[in-house]
Amino acid sequence: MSALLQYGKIKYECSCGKWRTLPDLFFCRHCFKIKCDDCSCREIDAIFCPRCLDTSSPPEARLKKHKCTSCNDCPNCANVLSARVENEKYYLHCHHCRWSTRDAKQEDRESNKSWPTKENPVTNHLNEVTAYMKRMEVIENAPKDLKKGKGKAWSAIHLKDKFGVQQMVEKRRKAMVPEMNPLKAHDPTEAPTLEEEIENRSNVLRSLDQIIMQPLTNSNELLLPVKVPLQGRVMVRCDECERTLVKRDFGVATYKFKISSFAREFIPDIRMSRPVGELKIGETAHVFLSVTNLSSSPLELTITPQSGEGTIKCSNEPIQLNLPSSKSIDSAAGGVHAEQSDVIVFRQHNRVGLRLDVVPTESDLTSPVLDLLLNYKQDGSFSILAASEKVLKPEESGVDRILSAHLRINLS
Amino acid sequence: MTSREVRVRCEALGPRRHTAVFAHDFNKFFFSFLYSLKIKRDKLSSNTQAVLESLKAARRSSSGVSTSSILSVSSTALSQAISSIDNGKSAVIVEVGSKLTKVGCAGELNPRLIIRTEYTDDNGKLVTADEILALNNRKTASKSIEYYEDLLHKFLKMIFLRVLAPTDRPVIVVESMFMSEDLRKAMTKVIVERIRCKSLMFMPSHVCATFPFNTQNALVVDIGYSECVAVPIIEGVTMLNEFESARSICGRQLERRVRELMEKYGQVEELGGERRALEEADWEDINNIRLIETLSVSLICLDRERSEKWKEWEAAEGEKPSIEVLCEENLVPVGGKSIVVPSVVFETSVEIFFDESLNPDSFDMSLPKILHRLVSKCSIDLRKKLFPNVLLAGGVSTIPGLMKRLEQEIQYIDEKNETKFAEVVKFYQFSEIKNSPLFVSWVGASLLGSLRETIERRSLTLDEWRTGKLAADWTDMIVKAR
Amino acid sequence: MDLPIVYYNETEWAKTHTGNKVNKKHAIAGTQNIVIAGKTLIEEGVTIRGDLATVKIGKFCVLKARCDIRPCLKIFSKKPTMCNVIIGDYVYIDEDCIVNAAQIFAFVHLGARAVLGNGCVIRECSRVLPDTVVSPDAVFPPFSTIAGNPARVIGTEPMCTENLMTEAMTMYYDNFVPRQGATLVP
Amino acid sequence: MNAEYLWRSIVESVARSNLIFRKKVHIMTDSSRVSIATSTIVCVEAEIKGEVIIKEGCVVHPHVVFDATNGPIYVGENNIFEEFAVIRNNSEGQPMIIGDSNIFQVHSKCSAKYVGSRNVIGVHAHLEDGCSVSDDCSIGPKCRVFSKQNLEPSVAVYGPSNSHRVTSTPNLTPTLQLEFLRKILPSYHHLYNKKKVTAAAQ
Repeated sequence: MSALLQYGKIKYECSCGKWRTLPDLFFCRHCFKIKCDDCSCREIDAIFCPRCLDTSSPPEARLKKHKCTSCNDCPNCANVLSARVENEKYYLHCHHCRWSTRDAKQEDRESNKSWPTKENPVTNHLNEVTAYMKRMEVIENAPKDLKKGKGKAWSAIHLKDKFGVQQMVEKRRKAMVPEMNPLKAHDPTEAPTLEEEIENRSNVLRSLDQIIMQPLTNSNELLLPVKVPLQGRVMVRCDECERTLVKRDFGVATYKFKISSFAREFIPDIRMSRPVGELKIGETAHVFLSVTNLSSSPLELTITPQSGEGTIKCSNEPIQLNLPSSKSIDSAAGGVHAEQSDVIVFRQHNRVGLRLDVVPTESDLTSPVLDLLLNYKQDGSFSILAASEKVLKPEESGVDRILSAHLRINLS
Repeated sequence: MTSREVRVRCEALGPRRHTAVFAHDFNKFFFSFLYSLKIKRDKLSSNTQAVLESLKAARRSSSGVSTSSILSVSSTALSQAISSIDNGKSAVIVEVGSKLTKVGCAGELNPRLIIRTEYTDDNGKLVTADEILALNNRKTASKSIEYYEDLLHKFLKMIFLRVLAPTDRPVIVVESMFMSEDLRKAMTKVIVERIRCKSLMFMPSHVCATFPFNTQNALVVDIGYSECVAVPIIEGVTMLNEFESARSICGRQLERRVRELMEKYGQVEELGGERRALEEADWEDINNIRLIETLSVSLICLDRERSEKWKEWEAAEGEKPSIEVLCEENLVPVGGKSIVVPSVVFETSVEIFFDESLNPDSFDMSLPKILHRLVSKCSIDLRKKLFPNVLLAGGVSTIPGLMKRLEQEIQYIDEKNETKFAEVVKFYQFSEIKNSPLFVSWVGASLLGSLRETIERRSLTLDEWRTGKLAADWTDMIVKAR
Repeated sequence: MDLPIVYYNETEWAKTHTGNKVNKKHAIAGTQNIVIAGKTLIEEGVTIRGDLATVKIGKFCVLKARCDIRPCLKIFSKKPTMCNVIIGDYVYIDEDCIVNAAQIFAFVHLGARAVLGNGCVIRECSRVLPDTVVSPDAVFPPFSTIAGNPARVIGTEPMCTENLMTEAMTMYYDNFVPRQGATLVP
Repeated sequence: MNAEYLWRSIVESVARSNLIFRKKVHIMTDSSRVSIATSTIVCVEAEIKGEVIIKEGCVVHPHVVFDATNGPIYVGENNIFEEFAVIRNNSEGQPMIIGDSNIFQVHSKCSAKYVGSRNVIGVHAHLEDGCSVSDDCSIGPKCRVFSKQNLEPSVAVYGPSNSHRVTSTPNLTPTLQLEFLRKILPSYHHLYNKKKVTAAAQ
């Protein structure tokens, strides 16, 4: 949706120094910092199938090998395979490339639930190798425990030895170490001849995508429907104080949020209210901005244009504003104060229109960027500290804590 | 772990009924020891309860099991139950190749997801593997390290979050042994610090390739998309100073060769049926449907006699003699016309592995020569052990006929130099899965990943990283030795 | 960028009592089966095939020029039914969009010239980029950015899409002002 | 050579069936020789210019354009033309022949020489002039069949670069959808009947 409101033009600076658009930023109410998706860690709070949107718990997902049993993708063009019925028998059919399970010589089935996929033919062998490696691990770890054990037991060894307890522990430890029947190594075999390998290979070329979707099927076997991989639903957590910033509601298909601290509701949202006219060198051009306060507390803010390197020089001096919160019902002074009338274009309930004069120099024409610094104070309702903490550490979250946001507007 | 401590742990496990079942018999005691190690001490949550039932069901089914075999967990139901308990938080195995990336869960026998090493960033631009892994060679990496770290971060986050919850799982990255130090440090920083995984461990891909075959000595030849690295592994030890690598034997060069042959012999068949050479517009269509990549995946490798015939065919000027062809001409319909792929492309593209003259701009020798030089560098007693145990890994080595041709070429060089290394040339392969070289080193890492204690001991956690320690690496041995 | 003020002349537009503004040069058929929740803008050349099945459109939707809402054909056990189309609130459909979908949930933004296949479902807060072709019976989870032919999920939408869409759509509707007597409401 | 022979035999067979059809439906023909079968439903907003013959059981949604000024268009039975479909005959005098039980989806443009039967022409699909589509084909959305290109039976054209694929599953014939449309459409649209035909002739 940021496309329609063209949020791409205005970038805010996150606490980790990266420049992101406002909708992509979060605000941690505990450490009072702006967080972007790079400096917040993400976790999966639910595993669901993107097609039939049914959730599965982690162990159940692992048993299903993280693939949904009822939704299939077309092996040919990785598109939706929809089920079709013919005399009470189901077969899968792809609308896009009209591949169907009949091409894969699969006869129609009654239940549309679990279509066959190619099993790993070397499962038993690899399971034996796993078991063998586990036994090797137990052997390898045994002496280490012993060494660790002796260190502790040494101090009490004289007492224990008196009653021959140590030999009994040694005997038990020996029983624990399984005897070793080494697994026969998988012996190397003759190289297969070329004819063997390419007999009855279909002359329709198989692309790399089709191969990696089902690596187990060989080139002379037919492609089978591919099961849709499950997806994880993401929960965002601030990396400093490990508090959740954004958590979606129960149920996978909801778009509501149980916990949501978007930066939009804590930082004044600045947008250009009218497109900037054509920039000519030396002439002052007018930039019309609209500042909206979407937070739940009235803000006193000062906007000071910065003229650092590579940014357009703005001739306005810092602008003082105080914006009522969007929720407060008393309609603030509708009129425009006389003394700032040249800067303030319009004033709505929680929105103010500003006009900044900008004088582009030669170097700015290629990438005209206006740099603004925003310092604002809130009425203490931002922080979620317990009331007692607020009293103990006023400077932590109190009224006089000055928040600042640094932003760049691309005027091209 | 004195027995007193174990008894305490059993009582803490759950209601009295459980301890009564477990305590009275020694091997059951050992079994509960293994089981209690994995379950944390806190309350038995609902899904572990379900897992406990499945474990008991599995054990009941194998109740007539003798002491020793209880450890050689052969029945898959039991191993499934075991693996589903102890890998409540199983490791994530990632192998970031220069073309494909394999991701999956430890203990599983094939990767859960094989995707291309590229992604589209938020303004729709396709970020390819060269940019993601640009830190591999600092000379070509023009931008700052942070920029490449961001790309790597986005790519790894996209992989992890699509499949598994990485934050409380150990991560094993299968690396090629010659990954540059910067890329390794960047990857460690991204995985441990930015994605916050529990721990990180690097595994060399060549040793991993030997695990599924459970062999001690093998000549591992990893032919990837960007380079080919051959390393002998004797008695489980990687013989580092006898390694050989070649940049001209890889997927990228194969695609260059396919493109050359298509420019030379490729044709376009118009609707009317007449054929003309390829023009600019056709090349644009070819790039759209990635035809060159599809062709380079469906090549075949001929044996010596046929390749000689093809050489004469190409050398013959003017009218070409007819030649017996294994895979015929292929018509790829695209955009109204169809592109004719002659059989010379399918059959002779792989010759660049065996004939240096075809790669003008590289000094590397051909594949069989490299292997032969590698074996002759080895010490005398090991030479006999190498050629009977060749192991091909990497996506490019799935070309049909490559092993047979390699065997013939090696034996040809053997006679020429009168050395007797290669009387017997055999290959480690899973003949049922033709594509197994594509993910054989991933499977090895996954088998290793299912061993809980070894991973914990060897991997690097966040606080160790904070103290400046780097992930364990084979270069440490050399540094220590000096 | 705030949305510009768009003037329209009253003669070409019809205003219904629930605040919908419908351009007279539309090609809407079967108006009895079309239910619009109110404050929706339907520009000229829009086709809504209410004659085949009922079409429910939420409030504060915007259907730009020449887009086409058609019910989709579903064949359940031998009996074909034209199942009705349900479009949620605050949905923005750009020009030349062909919507054969079964259901488009709230806060969705369909790019220009996008073709939605027969019976596909787009969940909330998703965005379909211009020139995408969504294949039939496709289902896309919430917050997904959909692009390409055949359509794939290539990214995620910002998490606060719901607030953005409500704000944008209300602003779009408020700035859609008849020509004479245009009061200055930026 | 046999393509030419095949084409001529098709034209003769269609001409013969048109003659029989015209005798049966003589009341509907008029000077512009637009003749529509009685059971065909054509909405009034459809624009039909030039010599067009539509046989039994077809359904033509509103705003469909039949432009037969350059050459005649002969349409078979049980076809569905969804709205904004454009059927234009660009060849000089050559007849355009459309078989039966085809579906021309929304905004599909067809100026092919010959369209067989049981085809599905996708949304925004474009059949360039002079191409011929045989039976059981399906042209994907936004796909193109190039001029003078002949498609073998049961070919699917899909994807952004019109890749071809021979399929084994036939298209579903739209018989059920046709009955539904024939029942529904008359109650919502004025039908294109004789009065409109004569009006169009002036």
